[in-house]
Amino acid sequence: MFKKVLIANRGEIAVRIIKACQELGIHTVAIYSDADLNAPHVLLADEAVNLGDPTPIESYLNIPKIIKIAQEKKADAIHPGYGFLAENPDFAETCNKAGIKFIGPSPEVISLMGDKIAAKKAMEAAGVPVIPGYHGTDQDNESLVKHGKKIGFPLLVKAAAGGGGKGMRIVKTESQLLESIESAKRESKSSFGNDTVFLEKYLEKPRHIEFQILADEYGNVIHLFERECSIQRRHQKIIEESPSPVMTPELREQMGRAAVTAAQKVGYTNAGTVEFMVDGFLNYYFMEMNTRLQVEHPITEMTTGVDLAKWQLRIASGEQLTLKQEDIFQRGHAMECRIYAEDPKNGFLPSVGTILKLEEPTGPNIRVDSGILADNHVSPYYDPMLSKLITYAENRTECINKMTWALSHYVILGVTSNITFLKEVFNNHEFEKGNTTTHFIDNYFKEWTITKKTLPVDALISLAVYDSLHSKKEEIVRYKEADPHSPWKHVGRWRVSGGE
Amino acid sequence: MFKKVLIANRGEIAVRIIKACQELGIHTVAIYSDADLNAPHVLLADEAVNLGDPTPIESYLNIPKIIKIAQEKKADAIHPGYGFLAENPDFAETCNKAGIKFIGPSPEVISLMGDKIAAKKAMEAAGVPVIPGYHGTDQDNESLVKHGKKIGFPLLVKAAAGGGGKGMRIVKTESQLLESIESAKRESKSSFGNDTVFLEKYLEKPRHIEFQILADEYGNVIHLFERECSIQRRHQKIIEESPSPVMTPELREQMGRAAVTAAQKVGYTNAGTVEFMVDGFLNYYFMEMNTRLQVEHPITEMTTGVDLAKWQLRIASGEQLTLKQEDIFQRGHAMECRIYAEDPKNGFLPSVGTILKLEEPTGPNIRVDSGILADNHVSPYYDPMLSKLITYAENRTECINKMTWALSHYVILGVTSNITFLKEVFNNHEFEKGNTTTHFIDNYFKEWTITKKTLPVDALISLAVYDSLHSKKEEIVRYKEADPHSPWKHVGRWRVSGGE
Amino acid sequence: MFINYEHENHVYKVTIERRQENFFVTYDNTEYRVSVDEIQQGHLKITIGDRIIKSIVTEGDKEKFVFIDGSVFKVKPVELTGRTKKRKKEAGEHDLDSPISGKVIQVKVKKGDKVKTGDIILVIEAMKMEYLIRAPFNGLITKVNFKEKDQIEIGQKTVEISKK
Amino acid sequence: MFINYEHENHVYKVTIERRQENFFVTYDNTEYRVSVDEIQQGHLKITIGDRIIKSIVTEGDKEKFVFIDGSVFKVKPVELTGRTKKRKKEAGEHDLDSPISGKVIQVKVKKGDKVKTGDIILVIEAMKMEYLIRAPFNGLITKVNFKEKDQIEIGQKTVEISKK
Repeated sequence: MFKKVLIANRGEIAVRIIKACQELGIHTVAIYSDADLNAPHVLLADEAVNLGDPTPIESYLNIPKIIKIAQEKKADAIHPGYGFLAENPDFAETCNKAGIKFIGPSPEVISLMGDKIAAKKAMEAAGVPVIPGYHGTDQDNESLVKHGKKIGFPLLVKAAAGGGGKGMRIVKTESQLLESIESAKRESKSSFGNDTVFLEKYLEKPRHIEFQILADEYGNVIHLFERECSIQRRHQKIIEESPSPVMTPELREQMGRAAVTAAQKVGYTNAGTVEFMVDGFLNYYFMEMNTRLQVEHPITEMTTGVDLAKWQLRIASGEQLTLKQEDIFQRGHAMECRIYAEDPKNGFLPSVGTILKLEEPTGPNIRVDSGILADNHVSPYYDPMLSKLITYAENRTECINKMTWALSHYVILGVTSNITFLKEVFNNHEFEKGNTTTHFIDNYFKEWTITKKTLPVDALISLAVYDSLHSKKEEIVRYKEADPHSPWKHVGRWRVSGGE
Repeated sequence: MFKKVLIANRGEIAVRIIKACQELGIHTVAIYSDADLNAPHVLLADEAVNLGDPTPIESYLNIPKIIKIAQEKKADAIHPGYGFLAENPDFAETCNKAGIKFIGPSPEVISLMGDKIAAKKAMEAAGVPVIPGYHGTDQDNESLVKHGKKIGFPLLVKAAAGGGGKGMRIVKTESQLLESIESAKRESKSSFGNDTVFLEKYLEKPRHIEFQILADEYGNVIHLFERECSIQRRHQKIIEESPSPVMTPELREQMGRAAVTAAQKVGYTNAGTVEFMVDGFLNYYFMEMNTRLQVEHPITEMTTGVDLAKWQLRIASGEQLTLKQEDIFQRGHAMECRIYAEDPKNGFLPSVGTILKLEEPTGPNIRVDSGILADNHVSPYYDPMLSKLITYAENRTECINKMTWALSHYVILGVTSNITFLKEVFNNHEFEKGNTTTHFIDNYFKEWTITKKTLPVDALISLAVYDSLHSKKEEIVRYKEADPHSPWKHVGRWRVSGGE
Repeated sequence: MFINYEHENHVYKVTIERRQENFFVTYDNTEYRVSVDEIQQGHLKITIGDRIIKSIVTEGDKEKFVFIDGSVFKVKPVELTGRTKKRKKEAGEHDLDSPISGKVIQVKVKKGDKVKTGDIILVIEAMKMEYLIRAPFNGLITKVNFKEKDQIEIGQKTVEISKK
Repeated sequence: MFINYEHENHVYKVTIERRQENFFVTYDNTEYRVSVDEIQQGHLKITIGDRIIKSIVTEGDKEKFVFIDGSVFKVKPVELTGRTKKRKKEAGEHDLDSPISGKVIQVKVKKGDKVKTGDIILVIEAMKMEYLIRAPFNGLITKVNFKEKDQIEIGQKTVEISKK
């Protein structure tokens, strides 16, 4: 096993990996930008090295800086987490050349799967069904528009190098096509340094269902069943669950085998995810393969009892996969919510600010993978995900009940979060019935706004009591001396009225 | 399902039950004594009623008071938790007469199992092996001494109505016998209002292994496998695990069947535990049946995925047990530590004080069932258990690693706890090998004291920095004005030196 | 003590008075007699007869936050006389304000350009996402406040447009 | 600033000085130059070169607590001149002090009784457990400080015994 691992990431995933390492007796090195001075991964790691400038390209995306730190700190491996450099083949290559083990698949596999067009071709060749679309090299706008018209509308424009909804546009009519292609290219260029896009058919009643796989370096590959991740806003997942409410034992068997085949065909190693779209008729199509640990990996951990992060470390250090396919089984039901600093009332715009109060829900089978601490500042530099809330129960209904309870007991003050929104999703009748297509949010929450408009009287009483307790003594005295019926007073450091 | 449940308990178990109720949509009523004004169960429940006087007999043991509150609040059921009134047949009876469902078995079963002598006789009749001993009615000291001599030494003196080590004495030589009988009787009288004791053979290399059962009101009984609870101090469990490191599939099958038979024979309903002693040759003997949810129930929940507290509520409300024996299986390994306010260096004496800082470990498969909040006062009125720390992992080694990590990240300042002691137990080579008899603590930790005697320099730096940051300005000024080489100064509100 | 709280454009007028052990809170002609325990900073346990309110209150630079019954409410300070100070903005003009703090990555217009409703004016990147500022009405660009690579803060006006 | 900390009967002498952004801590003839970030009240992040100390410090009525590297240290205030004030106790005499706060439930001796080493003198109940006070040496009871049902605090002497 490794002696020392550098975690080239931040937020909840860095914390998750540090904990896995520490339990295995591995020394950890965190890296952090100036925006993350007191972030939890910095405080938890055994060592932490400052990267300076918070701009991603100067910090968590800066390959030479990170390699240099790893060498100075004598780390024998680097865990990239997800996002940032996790699916960058150059980074994996540079690690390997520097004699540092990259915890993930080979640069060649990352490269193949990172090119969505090549990936689909490889899968088609392996007999895995793919969605009709254009994945060609004619990348001038005119050709793309032509191909798009041929596929028909609605269609998707997607960054070849993309992921997590970045560089992705849904085009409903011909008139939006050119503008969408341009914008997707621009976003892809700035996020991934590559502006190749592809086009594909948009499916009816589609669900996003993915299979987790683990592959060691000796050819052993297993899958750990499915996750359904259809509940998305802005093409980014916000709620995931396992098992999928639409899955049948036969389909599970089939898709699981397809996922293992896909991994074997490309010589996959370490943890990975094969993403499929499943339509209303339970046809499934290969979408892409994510060559890293997913955000939503905890729900698989809850239902299978397997620790995926630890297996990543074991496999990368050369251990054999001792888990056999027949030993893996799903039990109960797990769900995950992504807690974002964003305003669902306002187009899910990211919000920034300081976490003034933080209280995480606790209880049996409630897991919070958190990337924030009280008094942390949520900066605009990075992804606005604050934490993940995961619940497990004996069945889907109980799991929803537990999630609703947990969301109601999750206190984040100071930054607008999507917690209230998430609660309403879990309260939605169609969600309860498992009618969770990727259009769910658009269908039921398009014009969503917080329903409870008036301030409850208990909130008013609380505010008044708080202000009364925390007003400075002098101010209260000054107030008392004045006319008790005049509102021209100061309360605390707030001006309650003007005029004096 | 019930509409409203009163929880006749405090601490972590009251919190656990309130959460289970709330997830099921049941309204909760907490009760609390004056010593528990801001305890977590009070803050979490939907309603909370004050009991006044913190003396147990005036508060959590006061049957008329509790019944009156339940009636006034229109609770349809009472959950007794464990301890206090949980195994008091009069309480169960009084509930039933008042038309309030007691969440547990019938008063008759509680009564039978509460009388350890009658319980053993019933089990013997049912063909379940029991330990040789004296369970008779000759309760004068002289007869007991005579019976004790017949059984031989070492032997145990146990309160018939006892539990949790109360009213229990181990007697190694004849000369201690009388004194032990007297003291056990006295303790039993004061704790349970009954001074009947019994005597039994003390086994070699004994392990305490118990089976969890669930029984509905329609005759369906299942077991949820074993827990080993051999690690005890003062005859109270401090570490429990599941599965037992000594268990074989055959023995598990046999003992599980014996547990189910035992429950069926006595017409048991709701959750219960059949406790066995297993000796070095894997002979097992029925010890007693606990007619309530156990402290250590979470490790069964972790390994079986079943929520025992919720099933208690479902069964009591008349639902059928839909879980079948063949659907229940163990997966992975779970352990529990009881975090006590006590001083292991000093004979595990309970400690009191105010929780000044509290930080609970978090991470995948780490569960903390806590009965305290920061700023709570730990009073001498009740059991000194503060919380339970539970971990789950794929196997026993990983589970120990996780527990060690979690204990190292559990911050409780202000009250002496057993955390450091527990860490050393997990670090013990015999424990790692699974050589966990009930003599473990006596064998390896008899004269235990904290090994690290000197204050590390990092602690000194931290203290100095803290004092420098938090000393009042005037004091620093006063200090600066004086001779910087004189130690006759005040720092904060501490006198750092005398003499002025 | 008189206090005014503004929430979602509505002002709530409350008075609170402390007499011995209790607080008396008056709102909407109702007086509530409450006893209070501040368990930790901002964590309140407020007892009204048999009922217990559990809430968490904290204050930021510009607002106060209350967590109660699983919901968060953000309350703003009230400036009774300051109300009319802000110039009432033209309809749609708000759409020219940046919805987020981030970096300007593209400016599509210059002073003197004519724009039509829906034209893209400026592209802002924040947290690896793009936000487009579009013309809310037909008009003439009279001022461009940012250039490419500038940092822009939430609420800052990107350009000014005179309606034609 | 000079500070003395007592831990497990050992006194540690430390000085700390603040110069601009840094603190300089001296202990055992070594000076540590550290920079400090108090993340929350008592939660310290102390940087010494490349090394980071993470600790939590808090103070009770009579002692301070440090949590560091998974261990808790309890440190007492030092009274340099007060040291010899306490009369040095007889060997074993400490065993006559109550080890716990609780209730006296039985007093087995009265003034004038002779006791032998190991004799039970008094029974204290706390948290539903019993604690026995036994005679630490042979002697004569000269004073009994408690009667049954009395409340007793940790450290209070139960009886006095003169050695014969």
